[in-house]
Amino acid sequence: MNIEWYIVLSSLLFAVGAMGILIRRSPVVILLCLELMLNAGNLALVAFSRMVDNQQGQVFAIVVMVVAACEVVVGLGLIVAIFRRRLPLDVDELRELRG
Amino acid sequence: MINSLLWTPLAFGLVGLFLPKRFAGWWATAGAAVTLGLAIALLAGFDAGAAGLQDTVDVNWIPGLGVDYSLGIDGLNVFLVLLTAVVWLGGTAFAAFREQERPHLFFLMMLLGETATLGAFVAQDLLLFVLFFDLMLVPFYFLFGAWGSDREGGPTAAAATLKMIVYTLIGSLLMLVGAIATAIIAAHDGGQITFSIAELAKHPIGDGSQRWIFWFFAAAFLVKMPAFLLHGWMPDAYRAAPLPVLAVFSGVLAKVGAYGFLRVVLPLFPAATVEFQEVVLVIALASILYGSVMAFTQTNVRLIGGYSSVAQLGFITAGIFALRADGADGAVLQMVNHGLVVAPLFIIVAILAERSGSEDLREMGGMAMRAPVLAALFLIVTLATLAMPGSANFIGEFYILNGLFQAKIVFAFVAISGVAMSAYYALRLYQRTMHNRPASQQNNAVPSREIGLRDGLVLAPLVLCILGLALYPQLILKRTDVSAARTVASTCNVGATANSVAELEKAVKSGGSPCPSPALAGRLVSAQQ
Amino acid sequence: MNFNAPHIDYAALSPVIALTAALCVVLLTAVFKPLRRSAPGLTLIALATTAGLLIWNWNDPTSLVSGALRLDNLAISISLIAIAAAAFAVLLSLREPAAEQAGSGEYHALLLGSVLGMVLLAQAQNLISFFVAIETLSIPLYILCATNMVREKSLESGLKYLIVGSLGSATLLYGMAFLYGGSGSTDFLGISAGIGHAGLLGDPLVLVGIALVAVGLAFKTSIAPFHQWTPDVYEGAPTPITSFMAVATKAAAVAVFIRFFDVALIGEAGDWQPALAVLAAVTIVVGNVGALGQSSLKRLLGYSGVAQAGYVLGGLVVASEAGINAIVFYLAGYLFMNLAAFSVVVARERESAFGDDIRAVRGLGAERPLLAWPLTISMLALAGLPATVGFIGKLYLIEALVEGDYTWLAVFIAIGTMISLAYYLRVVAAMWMRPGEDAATATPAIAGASPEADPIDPEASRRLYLVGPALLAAAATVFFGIIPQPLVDFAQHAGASLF
Amino acid sequence: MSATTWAWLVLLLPLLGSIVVSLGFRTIPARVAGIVGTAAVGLAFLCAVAALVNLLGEGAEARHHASSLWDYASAAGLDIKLGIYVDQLSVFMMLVVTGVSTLIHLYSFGYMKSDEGYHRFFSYLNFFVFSMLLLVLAGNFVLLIVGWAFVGFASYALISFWYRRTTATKAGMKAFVINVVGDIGLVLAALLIFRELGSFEYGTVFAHAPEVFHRGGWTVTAICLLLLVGAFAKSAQIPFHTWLPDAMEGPTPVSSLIHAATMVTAGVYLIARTHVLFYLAPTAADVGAFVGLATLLVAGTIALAMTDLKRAIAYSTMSQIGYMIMGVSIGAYAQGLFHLMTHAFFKALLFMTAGSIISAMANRQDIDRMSGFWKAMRFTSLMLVIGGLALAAFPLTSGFFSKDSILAYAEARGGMYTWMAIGGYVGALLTALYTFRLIFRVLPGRPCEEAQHLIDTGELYHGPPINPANEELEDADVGFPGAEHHIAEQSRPMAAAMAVLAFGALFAGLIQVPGVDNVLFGFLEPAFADSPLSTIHPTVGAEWRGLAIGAVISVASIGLAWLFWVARPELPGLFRQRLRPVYLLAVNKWYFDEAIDFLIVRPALAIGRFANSTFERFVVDGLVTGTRETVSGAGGIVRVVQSGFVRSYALLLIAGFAGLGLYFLLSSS
Amino acid sequence: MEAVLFFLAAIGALGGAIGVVAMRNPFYSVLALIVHLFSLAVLFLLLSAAFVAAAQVVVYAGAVMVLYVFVVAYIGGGEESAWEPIPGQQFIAPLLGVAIFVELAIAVLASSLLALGTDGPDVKAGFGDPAGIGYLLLEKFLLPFEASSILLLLAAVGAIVLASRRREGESA
Repeated sequence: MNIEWYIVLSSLLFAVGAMGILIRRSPVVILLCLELMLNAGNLALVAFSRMVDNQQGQVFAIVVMVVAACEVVVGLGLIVAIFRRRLPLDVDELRELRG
Repeated sequence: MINSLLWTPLAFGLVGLFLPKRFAGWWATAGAAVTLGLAIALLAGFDAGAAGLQDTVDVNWIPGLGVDYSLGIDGLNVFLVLLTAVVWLGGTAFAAFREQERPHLFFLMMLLGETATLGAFVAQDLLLFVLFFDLMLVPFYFLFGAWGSDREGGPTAAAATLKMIVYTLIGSLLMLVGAIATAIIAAHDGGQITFSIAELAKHPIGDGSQRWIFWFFAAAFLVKMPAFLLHGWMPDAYRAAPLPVLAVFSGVLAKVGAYGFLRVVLPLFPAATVEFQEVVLVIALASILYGSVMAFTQTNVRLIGGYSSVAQLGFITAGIFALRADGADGAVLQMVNHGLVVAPLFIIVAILAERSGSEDLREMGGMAMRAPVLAALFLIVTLATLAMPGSANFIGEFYILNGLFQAKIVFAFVAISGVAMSAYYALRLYQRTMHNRPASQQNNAVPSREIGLRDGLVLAPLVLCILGLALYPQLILKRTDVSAARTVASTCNVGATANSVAELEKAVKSGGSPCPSPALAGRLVSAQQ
Repeated sequence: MNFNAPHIDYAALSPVIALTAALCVVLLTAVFKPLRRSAPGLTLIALATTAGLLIWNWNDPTSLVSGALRLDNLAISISLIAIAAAAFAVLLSLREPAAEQAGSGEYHALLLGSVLGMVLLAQAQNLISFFVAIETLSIPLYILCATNMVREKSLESGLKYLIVGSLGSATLLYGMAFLYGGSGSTDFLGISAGIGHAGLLGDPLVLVGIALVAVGLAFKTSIAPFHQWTPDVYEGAPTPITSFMAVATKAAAVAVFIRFFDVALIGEAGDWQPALAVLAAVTIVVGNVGALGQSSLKRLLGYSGVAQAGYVLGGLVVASEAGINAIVFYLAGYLFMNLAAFSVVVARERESAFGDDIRAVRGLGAERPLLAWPLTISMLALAGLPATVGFIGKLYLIEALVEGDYTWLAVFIAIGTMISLAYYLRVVAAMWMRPGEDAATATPAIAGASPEADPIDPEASRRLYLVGPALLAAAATVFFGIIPQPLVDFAQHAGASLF
Repeated sequence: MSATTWAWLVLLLPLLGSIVVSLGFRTIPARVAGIVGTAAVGLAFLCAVAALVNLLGEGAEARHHASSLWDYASAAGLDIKLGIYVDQLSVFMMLVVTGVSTLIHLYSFGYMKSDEGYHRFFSYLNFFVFSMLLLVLAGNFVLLIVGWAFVGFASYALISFWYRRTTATKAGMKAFVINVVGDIGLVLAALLIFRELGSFEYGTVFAHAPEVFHRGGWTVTAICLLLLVGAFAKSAQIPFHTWLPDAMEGPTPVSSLIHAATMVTAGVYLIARTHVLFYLAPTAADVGAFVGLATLLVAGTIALAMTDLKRAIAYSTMSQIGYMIMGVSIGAYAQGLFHLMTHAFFKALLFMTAGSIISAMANRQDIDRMSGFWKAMRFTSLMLVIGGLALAAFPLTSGFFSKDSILAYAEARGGMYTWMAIGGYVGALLTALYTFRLIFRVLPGRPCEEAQHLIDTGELYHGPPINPANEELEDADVGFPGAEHHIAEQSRPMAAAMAVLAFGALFAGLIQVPGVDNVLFGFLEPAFADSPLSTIHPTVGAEWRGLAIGAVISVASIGLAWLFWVARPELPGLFRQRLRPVYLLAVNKWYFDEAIDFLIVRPALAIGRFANSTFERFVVDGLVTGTRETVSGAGGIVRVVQSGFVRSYALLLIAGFAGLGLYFLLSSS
Repeated sequence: MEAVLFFLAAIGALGGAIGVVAMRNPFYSVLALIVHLFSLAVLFLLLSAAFVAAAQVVVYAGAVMVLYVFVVAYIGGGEESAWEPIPGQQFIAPLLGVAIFVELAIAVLASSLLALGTDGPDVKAGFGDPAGIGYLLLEKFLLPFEASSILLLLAAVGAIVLASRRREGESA
């Protein structure tokens, strides 16, 4: 199977994820979309590592997973904090800061 | 020597911060006086014959950037330094005689301003010049903004000042770029990068680069003067400024622009200078005419002073861009004269305003009745302002006109019409304030007192300077001649190294076309006899 | 397959190790009640040690841990800037409500974590360590921004920063993937070699990769149009954190920006230089005009930060040693100018009821000269007026730009500076040319936030840990404006390490 | 001591006087100030005499010396020294100026007694004398310009001496500005001379002019025309004359000194001084001559219609100067100067009498109100008559010889100049007519109220203090114009001064009687030897013929005047109706003021208003506000985009990436 | 065979992704993500990255997703309304999505990198197995490895700071 296919697929996923961030308003879902984008990156990394025949890409992918996990943790923490603060869980409602 | 001259004011200002409030003013005045003493000493040690820089200081300041801390005086700036010292002493003393709120800060800023201005005059390194040029703005920003007067129906002092600062910085920031560009372009074919004006003048950069860099510098200087169309900041700022400060500001700072042309533009961008001579001359003439017309339609006394300065600076610019030795001589002389005239003018305006409680011509009048001495001083100042023949101002204008006349006769004819108008607006100012009857009874109630001894002490010396120069303008011309001639001669890439008028003329004679012959005609005829 | 452990030069790695250790220690103080109060002190000590270790390594560039890091003067100088910023932040954080809520230990641990990220980032010369470092830098900041949980703005800024930030890192990551694919290597040197070797100079794959990476980095350095998080986050975050972010994040990100573009992608310079130049110009304009009508000082400084980033990017555009010198010099100067300003803002914020509104500094000149002077100096310096480090910095940048034949960008810097005067001097005017306002009129002014308003500390403007930093920074601003040579040398060593 | 040393003294003394008087305005008592002032000028006169004696001691050819104190402003090839030039011409002028000035100082000593600004008056007066002397003694054009401007200023200061009167200040301003225009003419001339000859020194210039210029060349013509501008402005010739009548706002002694005897004749001196150039520029010379003639006729007609005593005399002054200008322009240098001298005598005298009458009229100047002063003030009336006779060129008076010498020269030169001579005679007719119109309306008849009061009480009539020019009440508290000025009958100094002048007016002509003696011309002509025109000499016969014609005309027109204003007083009214347009023209001073106002003043002010209200606001400020608006507008946009929606930030971020990516894709190979 | 697998997995991944974006209810989105992750793991296997695939399943599908589910359960996954406050957002967003996809695709397809067109070289056995990765992590990438552990620690601390109940925290 050509590497191109993988890469194109990953860029498609990347685009989808980005689009999701743009149109979804629930912070949770936005986090999910971020996951999508990171995974797209992972797919590309792994595909490339296969292509150039060295495993650095895979290592990178693993590190990315860790990072993604961290972001998720922090993100969810924030969401909980916001929820506690009885603020709406809708990024569009959070616009005290502007101008 | 020159170092101490430069830093004395600031030093005094800083020390003054630690003195009790009521001494601050006197201390500052003392500082200005000491500076004046140093300046006079500098003049005493000045060798009139030489064209090169004298008692120079040259220290590597930022080797990393090729910036040096190099100072020096020659015929172009020695008297401007003196002028600065004199005018500042006057302004500071005048301010010290009056209650100032937050005196510490006020006088610190005054003296900081003096240091900055002196720095701009004596700096011989392009970047140092730019630095001081910008630095001048800071103290005046505070002085105008914090001690200035808001105008009802008009912008607040702060706003007016902001306008001024932004406006003048537009020029000087472009100038910064221009300066750096000059040095780097020069370095590209010279190796090590240097900002020393003298060095850069030795072999000017390519004509193409000169063109745009010229305008960057011109912008800075023309705004500073201010020249026609670029004077938008002037009316508001002048209305806002506290008068003692305005005296020094209008008396000295405007000259820095004109001086910049002589010190930087002519030697460094000769080709562009020659190329754009007419353009600048047109601007200068426009300033003369416009300034004069505005001056005789104003009713606010400050603005009469302000617009008359526009006209006067126009004359000076025209003199410089006649690109002749006599024009340049006249320009330098006129800078000093105008400074010596405008400063007392604004001080007098301050005194008048105190008496009539207004700065509107229509509110004034009849002052001379009870204040003959004030009237007499004011009269002398007025006559000098309108360049009455017999005053040094006349000699200045005469030299300028002569230069212009021999170089570009048509421009001379236009320029001279400004003289007639100046007669009208200057005399109008004098008459409407001093003569006729008091405008209204309410002002009659404010009796026209004679000026007190203190203000007299401030004014009289300035007026004496005017009279002294009127008797012997040669004092300045003699010392300026060679440097001016050399500067001008550099616009045809000759004589940049000449050290006497004689050498210059040799260089000029050999140096081909549109060169400013330092009035060769004169020499020829005297040869005939 | 036998395991051969990588050679580790512990001397050169010592700063990182020190920071890591300190991080754990500070974290422990959170656990043991008696040690609660000691966190700030420990943090300061840790930072000092790290700084010492860094300086100890001055002037002997070494690659670490099989090329993951490279400790050279550029890295050291940037790290030092970051550490200094952190130290200031620690001082400003004393009695900071945010710190109280988060718990002093956690708060400072996170701060140290972020610093660690920066130190790593400044040294990173491998895609993976690059990515990890930048996340180590960011994630603690996401948290710290939100730590003042009483205030809605704080949380909001945290969330915004997190979302947009992660989006940025995702983009960055994707770009890295492409570059990795193009070059087959994750080491910077390997990348530039690989690209050249595969004959992919100017290949769409690589170029789009560059675009993606550029976007990611531009986001971190808040280059327009990727700057929009900056004002919001700066305003929402606890002020000490803002001051830290404003300087340190920018510095670290710029460091890796330099390293990545001037080492890994130097071959493509011809392609990315113009693009970055345009971005710089846009940033300068956007930042400066954006700051014009702002009434919140933090927000104003945020926009000004954007503009400054634009200036700095200019130094990167020319891809020359002079450019890097200029950048390092400017960042160093920026450290002082900015911190002087922020220290005053913090002081006033705690003292007056106006928070960080510009009205909080009205009449400061008369009432609190010790605070007014630092703020004045920093404003004048940021505006690039002479006798301050700001002037020399601009001078340095412009010189580099003109030398690199980007004079038009230099003109943009000049124009931007003019615009910036309008808002910097507005602050100065407020201090010296307006009478002070009494707080009584203020409470309604920020009524919206009144329930969550931070406690007022009337003593704030006399607290040494607030006034001290302000004065110190201001003094440095003026000192290096008059005697810049030491800083110039500093910068030149940094620049020399890449070329 | 050499002539030049004396000359320097002449220059110095009035200056000293002025300084002393002005510095001591608080300490020195008024009388002393007056004495100091008068003495200074008197001594100056003696020194001038000494200089003359000195000069006469030398051969006619050697009678010119230059001397300079120091380099005034010599740089870049300009040679401007503080130097004087003494020759017959300047000595002659020196004598006239100092002489007449001494007398007028004497007169003022009495006349101004009650006036507040006594010190100020004398310091100004002395300063004027100094400036006038500087003007005539200057050794180069720059210094000439300086003197030129100084007298202009002195005249301004003295015109607006009573500066509480708006009319006075206005008049002063007018005079000053017009004089500055003249200065500009001179400056330009000087610059042009320097351009061609590279020097400002008289000696050099006049020596080299013939070599450099060829006769009738355009450059030299331009130079001379510019010089003429200066001369006209100063000597109140058309079209620069309008300031002179208004200048009568000044105290009467001022009118008699500056605006009759000395300053206004500076133009004559200038042309005489630069006769070398004028010889090389015949066209310019003719222009001068024609303008002189025109002025003399126009002013004559106006003087006929004036009802203001002083203004009438002022117009007569203009017309008399017209004679001189015409004379020196056509080459009658000595003759012109001769008339200058005699005119100084009788015109000064006339003004003095006018002053005396006016103070008797309590500052009223309207001749319609005057009559019967013969009975009231004998001495004054006598003086008036003497002055009038001399002015009307009554046979054997000074005016008789001087005026006719000019006309005779014109006739002798022939060509169109003959016509000028004829025009001159017409002018003579007018002169006699308006002179005696004044005399016949003031002296004879039943004494008017004021005169009667003087006869009855022997004291001056006191009306309410009003400004004669605009009839408005003056605040007398200020103390000037003084409560009362003196009349010759009651003040010895005034009488003395007038007597001396009267003597001059009667007999000064006798020093230059054709065929009898040749004192003056003999002295002056060597100074003009370098101009071929000075060799033209009418024959004695021709001169006497001219004198005869003059005599007839003068006597006849005096008779005519008698007929008009004594025998048949209704005639003038008749003429007024018949020749209404002519009358209107004359009484409105030929509408010169209106013309200038319309052509110059209004446009200038209009421009000023436009610049102020429109240009400044819309262009200059527009520049500023425009930029500001644009910038802050951009700021607005940025802030709107900063909407606070995190998703829109993300949007922009991705859009930014899309753009950047697109750029890179395009730039990829 | 491989192609079939690829397409099935691809469809799964893509479908999952779209599901995440499209589902109104966060809970369903999470589930969709899980689908996405599993199919991604398959793709990794196809790319002979066994260890990564394993990690994917364990770390994500295991740990992270559980976290998500908890949080969603905690805050209650309310449906989000379709109302769009930002003008033009929902039009521009898809366009941009397409745009970047096109750009990236072009970058890949137009690239002169030949290897892209291949299945990649045949890798020796053990490529991508735990041992290989492990060696890399402990040798070349020791530092990032350690750093990411610190990162995890920090994240944990952060989560505690943010989410833990606290005295002042409750003030509002």
